[in-house]
Amino acid sequence: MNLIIQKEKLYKLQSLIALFVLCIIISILSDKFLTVANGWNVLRQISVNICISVGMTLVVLTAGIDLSVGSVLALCGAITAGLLKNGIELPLQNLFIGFTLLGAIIIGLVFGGALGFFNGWVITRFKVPPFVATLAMLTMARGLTMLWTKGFPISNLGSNFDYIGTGWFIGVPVPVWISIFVIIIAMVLTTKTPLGRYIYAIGGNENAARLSGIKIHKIKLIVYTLAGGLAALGGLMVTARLDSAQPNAGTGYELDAIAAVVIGGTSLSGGRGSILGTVLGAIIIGVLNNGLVLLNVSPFWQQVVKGMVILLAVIIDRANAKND
Amino acid sequence: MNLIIQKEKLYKLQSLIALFVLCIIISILSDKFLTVANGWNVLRQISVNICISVGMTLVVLTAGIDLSVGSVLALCGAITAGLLKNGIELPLQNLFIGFTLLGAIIIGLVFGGALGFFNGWVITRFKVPPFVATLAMLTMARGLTMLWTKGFPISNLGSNFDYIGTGWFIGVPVPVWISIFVIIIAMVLTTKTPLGRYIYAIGGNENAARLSGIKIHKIKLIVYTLAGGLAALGGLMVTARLDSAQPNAGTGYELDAIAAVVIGGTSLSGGRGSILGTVLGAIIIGVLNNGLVLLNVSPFWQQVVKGMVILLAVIIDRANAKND
Amino acid sequence: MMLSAKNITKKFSGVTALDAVCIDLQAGKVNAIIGENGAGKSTLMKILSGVYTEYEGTIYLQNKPQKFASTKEAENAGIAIIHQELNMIPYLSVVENIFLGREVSNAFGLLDKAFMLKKTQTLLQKLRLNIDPNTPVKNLKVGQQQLIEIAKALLVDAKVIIMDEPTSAITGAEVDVLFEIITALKAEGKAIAYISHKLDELFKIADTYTVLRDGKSIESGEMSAVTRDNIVSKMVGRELVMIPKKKQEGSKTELLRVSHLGIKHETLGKSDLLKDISFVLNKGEILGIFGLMGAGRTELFEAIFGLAPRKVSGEVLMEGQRLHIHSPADAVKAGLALVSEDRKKDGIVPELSVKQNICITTLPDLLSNGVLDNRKENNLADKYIQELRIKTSSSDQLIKNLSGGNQQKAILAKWLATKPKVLLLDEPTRGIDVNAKAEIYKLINQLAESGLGIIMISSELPEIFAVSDRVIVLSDGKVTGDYNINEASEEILLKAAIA
Amino acid sequence: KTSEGPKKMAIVVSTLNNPWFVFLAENAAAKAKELGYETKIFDSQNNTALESDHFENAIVSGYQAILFNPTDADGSVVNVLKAKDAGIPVFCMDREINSANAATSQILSDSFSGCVAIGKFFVQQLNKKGNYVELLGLVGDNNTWARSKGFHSLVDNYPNLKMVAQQSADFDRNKAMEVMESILQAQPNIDAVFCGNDAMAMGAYQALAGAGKANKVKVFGFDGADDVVGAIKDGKVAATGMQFPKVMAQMAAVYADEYLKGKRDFPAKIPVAVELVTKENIAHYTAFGKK
Ligand SMILES: Nc1ncnc2c1ncn2[C@@H]1O[C@H](COP(=O)(O)OP(=O)(O)OP(=O)(O)O)[C@@H](O)[C@H]1O
Ligand SMILES: Nc1ncnc2c1ncn2[C@@H]1O[C@H](COP(=O)(O)OP(=O)(O)OP(=O)(O)O)[C@@H](O)[C@H]1O
Ligand SMILES: O[C@@H]1[C@H](O)[C@H](O)CO[C@H]1O
Ligand SMILES: [Mg+2]
Ligand SMILES: [Mg+2]
Repeated sequence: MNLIIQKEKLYKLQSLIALFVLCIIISILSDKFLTVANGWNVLRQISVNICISVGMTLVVLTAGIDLSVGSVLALCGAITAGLLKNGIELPLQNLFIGFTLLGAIIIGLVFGGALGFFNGWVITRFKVPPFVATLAMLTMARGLTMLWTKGFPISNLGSNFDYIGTGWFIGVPVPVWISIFVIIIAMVLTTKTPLGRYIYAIGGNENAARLSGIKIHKIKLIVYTLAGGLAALGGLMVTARLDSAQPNAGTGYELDAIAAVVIGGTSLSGGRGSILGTVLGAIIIGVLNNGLVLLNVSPFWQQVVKGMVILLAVIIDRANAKND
Repeated sequence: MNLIIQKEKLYKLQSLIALFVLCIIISILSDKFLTVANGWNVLRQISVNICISVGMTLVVLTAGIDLSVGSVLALCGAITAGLLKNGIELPLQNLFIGFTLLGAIIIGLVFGGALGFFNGWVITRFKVPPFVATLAMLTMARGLTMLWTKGFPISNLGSNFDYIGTGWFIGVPVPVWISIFVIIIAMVLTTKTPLGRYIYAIGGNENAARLSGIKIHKIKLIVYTLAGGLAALGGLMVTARLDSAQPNAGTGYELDAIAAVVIGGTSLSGGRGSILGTVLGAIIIGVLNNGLVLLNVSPFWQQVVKGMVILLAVIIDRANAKND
Repeated sequence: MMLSAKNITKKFSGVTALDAVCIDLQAGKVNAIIGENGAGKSTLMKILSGVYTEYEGTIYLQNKPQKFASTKEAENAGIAIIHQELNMIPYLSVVENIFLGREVSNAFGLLDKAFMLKKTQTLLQKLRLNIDPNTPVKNLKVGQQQLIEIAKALLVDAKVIIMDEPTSAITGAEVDVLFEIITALKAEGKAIAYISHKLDELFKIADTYTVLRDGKSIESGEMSAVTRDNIVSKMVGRELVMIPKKKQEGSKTELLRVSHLGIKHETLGKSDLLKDISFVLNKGEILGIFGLMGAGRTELFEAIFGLAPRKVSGEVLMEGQRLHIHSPADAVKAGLALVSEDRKKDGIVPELSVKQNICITTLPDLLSNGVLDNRKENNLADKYIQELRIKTSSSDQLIKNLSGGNQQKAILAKWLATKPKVLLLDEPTRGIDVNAKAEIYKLINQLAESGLGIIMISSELPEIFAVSDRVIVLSDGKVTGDYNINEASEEILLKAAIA
Repeated sequence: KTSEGPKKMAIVVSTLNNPWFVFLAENAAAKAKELGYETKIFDSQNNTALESDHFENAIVSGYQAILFNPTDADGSVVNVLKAKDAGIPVFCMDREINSANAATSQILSDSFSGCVAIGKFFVQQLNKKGNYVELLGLVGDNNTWARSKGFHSLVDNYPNLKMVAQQSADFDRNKAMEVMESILQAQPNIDAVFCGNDAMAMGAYQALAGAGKANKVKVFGFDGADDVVGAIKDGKVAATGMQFPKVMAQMAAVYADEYLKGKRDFPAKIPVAVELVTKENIAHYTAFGKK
């Protein structure tokens, strides 16, 4: 663990300063900020963004981008919710298939992976730029969500499912456990495995990576599949939290995720960055959202302040980064 | 003119094929498609996207991106509308300043340019990645729009203003004139002026451009300023067309603009592409939106079909592109 | 015979890069592949190493026909290659780059970093490269990166090792180390394919040769049976006349004066990159700058050209006037021009045409009625394409499709168009074949005769002697020698360079 | 001209990204179909410019009437006038446009008055004193403000009712939950939450439940959505303003049909009252309507 963190030192430091300054300012302005309850609050709230952003980090490290995460989240959440609640009826065969909790969850996750795989396939097989391929998926997955839900939320999913979103385990909220788990896996993957090395290599110099015998297409397929699967995981968490799959869930989440990735110091041109940086980026955004509400900043001003803080955070970041 | 078009030949061809195929399919399925009235419809509908996408093309050619265009559009439209309708009251001095139509329009455009300049300044001065700088501006400008409008539309702007959005001039809708004008200027700029050449050079190899004595910062400032100004122009057109400035106008327009740019064959990594390509990209999107409606595709399926068609268009495009 | 390739033909969208080429690589020998820029050497090597999988003809490895579907397959069959271009992942460390694609993992599938680190340290020692294996390679000099490429190839237990211009960015001591290693590899019975434009090296290290010209194999034989002139005429297809430099009395009119120039290191406490550099360049003079890798020569140009403005002290005067240069734009305005050492990174704009690259520095002069005048652009480009004999199908050809030497000439053209007073050349012939080299030397001399002042950095002593009127030597950021070319000898310069 | 081709009605709604409007649109379409029309639903995605495109496209494609849920009271006027000029009648549903004679008839849900009614009940439930939170919808949406103003027009008359936080949650359930969680940190002692729609009411309720405050804090919504009707039954939500999208949609379709058959005298405005739904009268209601 210690070793992993050391490796990432390079990238994380500056965002840490930005986060620190932010926390100090908010805690001076509000005495409610630095409480345990609020801490869990913030962590629980960012857990969905963390899942998505971790997947996004992998994609961005290969110099790609995934705009479809928000819609994939909605679709997979809705699929799991729909299976759980209504099962599948095959009217012709007069057949009804019911799903166990685990079954519905696995299908949701696998479906997310499959959508991600489709992204990767389009990108590698047809050389469609990731921006376009995933933009098309953004649109398609949202349409499919509407078709699947017919535009209505799927609610009351049973008491076991909501544990994923609202439960506690050894004093820590379950979504936080999930995100910790995702973070650790992703950190091991990026820093300790050949796959992780290849992800950095592809983003750093795709040509050189190819010449080194790395199977670019395979790695990219894996990465987009993971991003899709993580978006689906986020979808399960959102759905479980609300005990309801909302057809318009996740709208705009791609921008939040990319913001977390970039604030965390990962370069959009690939090859440079870290999971830990992204996690810090997500925390910065989460603390900011929380702080603005704690301080009861008027909704009109909120967006202005949020934009300015993000800008400042990144400027602090760049100013402290010695070499570009 | 002929010469300009020739210069752009390289890039435009493939998208043209995609557009052609699309038009043929739609006109087989609907006899309303190939009518004069519908033609003007499509052109008028895409004119705002064309203005924005042209600005976006310039930015993308320098290897940048501008996510703020939608919010800048809303803010500048609202500013012009507000000045036109209410003027400015300075309660302390007990002063009221009224604005002529031209005055209000110019201020709106200049404000758009200024917001764009701010983007460029943050990007060049603090080395903030364009994605983040303009993402922050997206948020801030939307917040400012809310503050300026207090969340309410500003309507009934007087009969002269709406001419920009709904008038006809020599048998052609005014917005179409405006977009033709923008396209021609931008084509001359990109293919016939030093500035245009520098834009390509910066996107193609920023280092080499700097070493050749090109003032990178200056060019980028100009480009982002133009993108902001063109977004403001789009804002005027939207506002005039509805005779009303909507606080949430332009939401998501950045993605439409980027889609037009990329479908038109401009590379997101800069240095390659053309205005004409972008125009074709915008037409493809416009025809698609129009066609889906004419064919009575249900709104939920529309999104699915739209995503698929965009994907196909780009795949056709890439398949025909010989190199890269 | 370790490896032989029979009748290899390779076409790139119309261009025939290789036309029924045959080549043999013998075990325990260094086989030189010789040819002009664009002759097809690298293309052939890429076929042998599995980079290009579509071609005609057959490759026999130890007499068995082979068809590699990927670089990995070639590597597994025992073929390692050091590519001509550096293939580094800039943000990954030295270890990570060396083991890229052949990582060692433990039983849990996790990277065995300790093992890889140790192995890397041994390799670096072998190459006498004194760097931290954990530094990102982007922080290394080009020459050091080239050594890392060599290390990568040594890691594989190969039967055939292909070296495509391994010495284009290294000199002196590093080349000696490489040759030691090559000698050891020979003794182990490996077949080595060796490509270089430095003919002297070939005579030193190669046993056999094959000449390629315009994609065809012209001749093969024993290196000991040919002379330098033989080889050159086979490469070029005709005799090459080297015009010796006219020893002229350079004028004594001062053009550029650099006085007490210094650059602080970015990191506090580290010693300065340049220390108190002073020299004078006269009109019509060619000043050579010699030094070993990392001596600070490139930094000197960067300081003069406004690329490191904040850390620079001292002053630069042009014709007696103090210059205030804070950016390359200022430098260009002051009449300076810089041909930088990394063509790909700092020279060409690959997606623009030859014409557009040539015109990029003087666009404001090419306007009519406020817009760019196509005719003026064509005239300017055509003028230089003729004058410098740039080989290109048309001025509208994308510059990235030109051979290295011709790209270099186009870059020179873009600077000549600005009518500079002083031309700064940083390793102007790196990776360029003898013929093109001779042309570039001729050009440099002509330019000087027309009154330009030229400063040329070179790591190749023959080049220094071929063109310079005067030479200064840098070592560790200081001037350690300043000689008239007549008083200098290889020995003197080398001694100053290691001072 | 009506004799040629199929009879077609266009249904243009402000957004389908919200089940309430999906319900409205589908009921309008169903009724029109029942009356023998082909129908198509257009989604304006809360964007008046896109709505404008839809009108233009609907006009050239030969729709004979438009059942319309406007995106904006002012911004949509031009669009309606365009249809009027083309001789196509427009019937507004749920939301108003600010023009007396552009639309043939407007069948409207009265958000302002509905929220006055909710406000009255709110005051009564809180006994005229206490701290409360308001969750606004999208700040750029006019329904947001119609509801907020209706509510405050009444509640602000009671000085002991203090609004301790006012935040936007964009009509979104998840956002409402998160915003409420944060508000609860800053304002642990509140007595009520007033939400601009039912999705936010459900989100707010879940945040309260998560914080163990569901019994102490009363939640008020607006819409009459499925989840909230259930929640009122269970005593989780105190009240909502029931709108009648089905009634409005069907009425619009019937009017359009009558228009095309020759009738011309339609009332310019038909207000459809928003009814206060509480545990008392919940038995009479179902999602988006009366039983
Ligand atoms: N990917 C490519 N597409 C098109 N043409 C190519 C490509 N690669 C090489 N060529 C052409 O093939 C020919 C041979 O190129 P190659 O790189 O093998 O030359 P070389 O002998 O290695 O030259 P140098 O000494 O400059 O390295 C040249 O004319 C070159 O322009
Ligand atoms: N990016 C960098 N990071 C760290 N040190 C650097 C960097 N660039 C240059 N240096 C150091 O600056 C000194 C001078 O480098 P410079 O490039 O001027 O050398 P040079 O004489 O031109 O060598 P070369 O022949 O390799 O170009 C060297 O000690 C080098 O290690
Ligand atoms: O009545 C609808 C719904 O309440 C929706 O939640 C917001 O917009 C209103 O018009
Ligand atoms: Mg080569
Ligand atoms: Mg150098």
